[in-house]
Amino acid sequence: MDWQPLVLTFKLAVVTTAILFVVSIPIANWLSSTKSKIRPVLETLVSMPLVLPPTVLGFYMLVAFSPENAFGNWLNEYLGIKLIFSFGGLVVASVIYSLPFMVQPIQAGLSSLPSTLKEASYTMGKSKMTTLLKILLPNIKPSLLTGIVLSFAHTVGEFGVVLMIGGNMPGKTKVASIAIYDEVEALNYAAANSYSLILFSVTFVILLLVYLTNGGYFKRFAQ
Amino acid sequence: MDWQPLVLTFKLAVVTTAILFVVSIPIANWLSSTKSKIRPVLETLVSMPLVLPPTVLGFYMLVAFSPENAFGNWLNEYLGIKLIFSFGGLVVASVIYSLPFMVQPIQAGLSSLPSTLKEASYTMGKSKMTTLLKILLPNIKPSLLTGIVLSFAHTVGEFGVVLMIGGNMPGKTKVASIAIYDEVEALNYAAANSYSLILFSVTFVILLLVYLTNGGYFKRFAQ
Amino acid sequence: MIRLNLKKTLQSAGGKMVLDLQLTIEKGEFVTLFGESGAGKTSTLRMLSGLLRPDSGTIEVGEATWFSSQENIDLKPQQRKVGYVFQDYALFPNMNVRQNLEYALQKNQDRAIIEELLEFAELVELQQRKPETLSGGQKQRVALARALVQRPEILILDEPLSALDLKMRIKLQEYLLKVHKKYKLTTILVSHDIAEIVKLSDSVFELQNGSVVKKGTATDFFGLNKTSAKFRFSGEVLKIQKEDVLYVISVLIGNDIIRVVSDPKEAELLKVGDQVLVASKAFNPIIQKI
Amino acid sequence: MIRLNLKKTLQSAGGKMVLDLQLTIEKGEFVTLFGESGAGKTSTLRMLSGLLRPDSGTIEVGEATWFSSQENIDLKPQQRKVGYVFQDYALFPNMNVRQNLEYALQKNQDRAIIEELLEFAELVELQQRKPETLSGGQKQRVALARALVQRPEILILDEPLSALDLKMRIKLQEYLLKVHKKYKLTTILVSHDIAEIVKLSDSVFELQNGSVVKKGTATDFFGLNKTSAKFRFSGEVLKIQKEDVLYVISVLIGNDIIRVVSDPKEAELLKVGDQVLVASKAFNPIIQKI
Amino acid sequence: QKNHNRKIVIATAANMESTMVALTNAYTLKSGVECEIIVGSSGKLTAQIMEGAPYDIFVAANMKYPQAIYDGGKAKNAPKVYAKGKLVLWSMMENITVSIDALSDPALEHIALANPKTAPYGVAAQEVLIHYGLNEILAPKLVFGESVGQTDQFIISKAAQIGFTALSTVLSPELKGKGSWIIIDPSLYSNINQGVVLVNRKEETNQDAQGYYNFLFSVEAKGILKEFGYLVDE
Ligand SMILES: Nc1ncnc2c1ncn2[C@@H]1O[C@H](COP(=O)(O)OP(=O)(O)OP(=O)(O)O)[C@@H](O)[C@H]1O
Ligand SMILES: Nc1ncnc2c1ncn2[C@@H]1O[C@H](COP(=O)(O)OP(=O)(O)OP(=O)(O)O)[C@@H](O)[C@H]1O
Ligand SMILES: [Mg+2]
Ligand SMILES: [Mg+2]
Repeated sequence: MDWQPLVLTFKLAVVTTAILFVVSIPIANWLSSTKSKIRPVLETLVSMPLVLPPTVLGFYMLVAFSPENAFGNWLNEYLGIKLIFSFGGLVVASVIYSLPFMVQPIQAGLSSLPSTLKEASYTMGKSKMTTLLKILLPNIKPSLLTGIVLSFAHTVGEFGVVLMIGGNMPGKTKVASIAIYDEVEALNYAAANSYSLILFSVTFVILLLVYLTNGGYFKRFAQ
Repeated sequence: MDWQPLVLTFKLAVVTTAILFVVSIPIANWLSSTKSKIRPVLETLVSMPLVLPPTVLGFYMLVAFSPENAFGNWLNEYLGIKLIFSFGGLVVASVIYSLPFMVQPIQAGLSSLPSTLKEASYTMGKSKMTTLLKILLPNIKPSLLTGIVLSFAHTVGEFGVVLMIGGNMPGKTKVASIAIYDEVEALNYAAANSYSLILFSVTFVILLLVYLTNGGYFKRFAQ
Repeated sequence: MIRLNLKKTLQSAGGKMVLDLQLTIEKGEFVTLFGESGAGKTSTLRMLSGLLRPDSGTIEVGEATWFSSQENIDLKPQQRKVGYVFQDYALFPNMNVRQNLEYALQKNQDRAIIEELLEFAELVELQQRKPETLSGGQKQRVALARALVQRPEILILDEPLSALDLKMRIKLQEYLLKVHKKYKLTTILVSHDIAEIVKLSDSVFELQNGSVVKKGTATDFFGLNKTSAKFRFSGEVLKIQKEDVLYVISVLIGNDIIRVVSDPKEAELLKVGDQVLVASKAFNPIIQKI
Repeated sequence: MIRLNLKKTLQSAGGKMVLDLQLTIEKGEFVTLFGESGAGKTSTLRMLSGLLRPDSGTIEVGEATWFSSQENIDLKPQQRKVGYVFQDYALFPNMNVRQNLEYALQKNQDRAIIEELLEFAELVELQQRKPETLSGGQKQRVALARALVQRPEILILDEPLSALDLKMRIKLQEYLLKVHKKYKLTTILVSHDIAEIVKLSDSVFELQNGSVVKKGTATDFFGLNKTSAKFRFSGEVLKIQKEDVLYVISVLIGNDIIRVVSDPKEAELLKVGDQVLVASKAFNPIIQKI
Repeated sequence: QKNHNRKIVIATAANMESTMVALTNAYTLKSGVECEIIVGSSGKLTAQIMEGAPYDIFVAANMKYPQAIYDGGKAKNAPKVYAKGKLVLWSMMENITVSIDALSDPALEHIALANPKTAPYGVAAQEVLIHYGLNEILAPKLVFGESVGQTDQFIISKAAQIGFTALSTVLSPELKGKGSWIIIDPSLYSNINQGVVLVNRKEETNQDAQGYYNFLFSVEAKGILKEFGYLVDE
């Protein structure tokens, strides 16, 4: 059993979820509070990464990020960022692909808060930022949790985009989902089963801990 | 251009989303109101279909539903249901795979409603069912929308599970995502691009209409 | 006849508070729960209507047992025929005013009640509005009207009138009395307003720290039947003015302000905001309708 | 000095309502907005605090312009230094009572105010509790205390005391007066309670249908300075009893009940619940602190 | 027409698709039997056949998968080689002269090949690298496609500057004349044998499947296979 893909998977899932969390909050906040007419268009766009088959999306990304291309070249030359066949690329691709899983629940959560909470905070001289961080977000915990769980689980299981942009390089971009896929493809069902089982169990435990923490089980225990 | 896969895709997405909607509401409702200790376990389980690579999940489903197997055989013999290499199988697989996208947002939405709404309805002699349908669900529209959009888009783009369990049979189980994948694999990029563009555009328009309707744009227009 | 015998441990101000309650309410009575904030009034009402499970005890209404920890009986709120006006209104945001009322209709109930209630609560013009666009007082009227739709056997009012202006308040008090008399429904009110209580209720229970500490008919409770030799009013000092050697003290009694002449010694003891008693030995009042 | 000159079209009971308002409030004054439900009181306060954008007009506070549709000025709520007690409390559900107060602290502000306010509002024992576990009255006390934390220049109170019991109400009124005097903050109150208004406010504005229809100092407004030859009280008839040839009518005045003897002719005109005037020609009251 | 209902279902590997279209067209013309092509990765098709997929014949891109089907009792016959693949080294970059030596150019960032675990072309490519002693040295630059098709995508997008793929790819109508390629000496890698089996279906046997099976070994089919870049026994 090769442990590297599993380690890589959880590293990818954690990094992706963290970045998504940070990126999605301002987007969701803007979407939930704007009265702009282009809002429905942007709301729709956020969901669009889901619509293409992952491998195909990955292929388009591969073309876009390839250093042979204006954009990829610019990234490479001026920012020194290489997005293909690298862990960084996996992260970027996963972030783009899982964006709707984080943005949408957060947006729905924010929309359902009573507006007086926000207003009360403003009249206390608190900035929009402070209000968001200290008042709004802490009061939509179920939605944040949904976003985190969906993004995390989805990144763990994703392999189409990741395979395309990552190139299945052992220790670098070969995540567990690819490894399992390979084993199934190679008809090594026993190996696939053990990988699956481990991936499944570890993720199960992680998510269970998240839910237990959220449900206050540990706090109750500590008292 | 072969239109059949596109038609099949939207048929699958609509049927899957509709079934998911009906199935997820009681699950989400139970999860959001129960005080049972196994709640976090079930919450976690709901997200688990995401964790395995779609093809692998598809493989396990294939094995489970196969008439070569006890369960698949029972389905086939006693209920006359064939779940592999059939449209029905695609629907079942898509429903299982996209379950978290529907359940989680609805659950988060229900959790954030003030409990007096429910209580007020109960004291009016209304059953839990009536209360759910007439009071709770209409007041979590943003969350329902999130669930619908995520499930729909995800089903449109999904191909791993579908390919495995459906077997890519033209007019029956060959959906657009598979067709695009095939074209890319066969290096027919032009064909893949046109498929993608159509899939993308149609889905964009559908989702945009959903958002516009939700935002009340049409109502405002009608007045 | 409603008989409550309830025990429930609540998280209260000073740690745990045990609500331990014996209450008997006659059928058709109009009863008020009175008491400090946090005394357990709302919790009592929630237990009666099945929204909060008591730790132990019984709830009997007429011949029926609604709750009994010993016999393992616990009727659902739906089975309890209780109309409840919540402190936070609990209007359904997805329905307009009329729909909020219509939702409360029972099967085969005559829809005429809707029009009647819309009229009474002056909601006819507001009937198409969604709750979020209503002012605080308007919301409360909707909540009240909605609770009356199902003509419940028991009507529970958790401070229903507190946010209303005087005119509307008096109008709704009248209506409550009328409804109460017409349908003979047992009504349980939470209120802090003594005038309101005396006007509306037959008997009053005072709760303190989860227990009934005082009860009586409304007239007894506030001393209505005590015939007193002198007339006395309690009021608040609004203003103390020095005029020559005397002081003129303005006292608010109810909605009226009277001025009392007082000597400096007396006046020194007083400050604005004090609760005072104004009494008189000779008072020959004339009564006149306004 | 606060000068409001505002126009705003609102969705009101009878279709559209135009709020058209001219108001001048002196610095440090305690002002009450008075008026029927839906008159536009809350909307006015929301515009003053920057939460609702007027269609046109100006808001000037001291030397500063907070809003001017002509000059395109529109200060954010954060820049307006207004303490606001909301009708629905707007407590932060994620924070306990103490944290709700602490959140309102300004940069470098002395934290002593927290203890002081917790004491005053009798929240010390409740400080670790989350809002959802508080009773209605407790929530309102927290909201009030929280609005005072930042020692705002302008304090806005949208019916802050309506859900409190009498004891707590009087205590908080005292505190409001004290705070108002100590920090000289301009306070704007919405209230339906005349005793409260007269006790607390310097001047009163009555709103009707979005316009100021009457204004004056609190004493003028409710006729406090009118010296009347007779004493009169208005009250409500609670009970009419026949005794021999006479009738004894119980009238509730403020919190007191007095009994007036009346002849059958007079009594016939009255029914329970009527508003009546009780007057007397000779009344030599003694005043006494309770 | 009388042959209206005659139809067979052919499962084939993704990279065989364009070749298979040409083959079936020829067969349909000849026999009037309609052919439906199901493409997929070999592993997936194998799993599906094992679970009773309604395919009549499995034209694989290697021997392992048809063998597994035969071992699993789902094939009527032992797999038979109908063609052999040829490995090429291919690049879309203009500034690269394609050769084995070019692989050691430090300017090259990535070299694409199919995953040896799942694709015989990957095994072949690896054997070639080992033969030249490059496998270890170049290891950090190697990127693996899940299939030949995906390996092609790495090369076409120029994400990988050079890579090993099938001759059939560079000869395909879509890519003819694009980039530059060299054929790798077939003696440097073990045969890329492509096998075919008739699927043992529960339902009544489709006589036409046998017909197509036989057709695959006909002169006409061999001609088509050759044209598409496969080696055939003559
Ligand atoms: N959900 C709850 N969980 C725990 N404690 C609660 C809960 N709801 C109320 N309490 C506590 O129970 C006690 C009684 O509350 P209750 O709401 O019955 O008071 P009340 O008499 O209605 O007061 P008010 O006049 O302020 O509404 C209070 O100390 C309150 O904090
Ligand atoms: N968000 C809103 N959109 C449209 N109309 C509104 C909105 N909020 C309030 N209104 C309307 O504006 C009018 C004035 O409401 P406002 O809340 O200012 O009244 P109020 O004087 O505070 O009444 P109350 O004493 O009942 O709180 C009402 O008719 C109300 O229905
Ligand atoms: Mg209460
Ligand atoms: Mg208001």
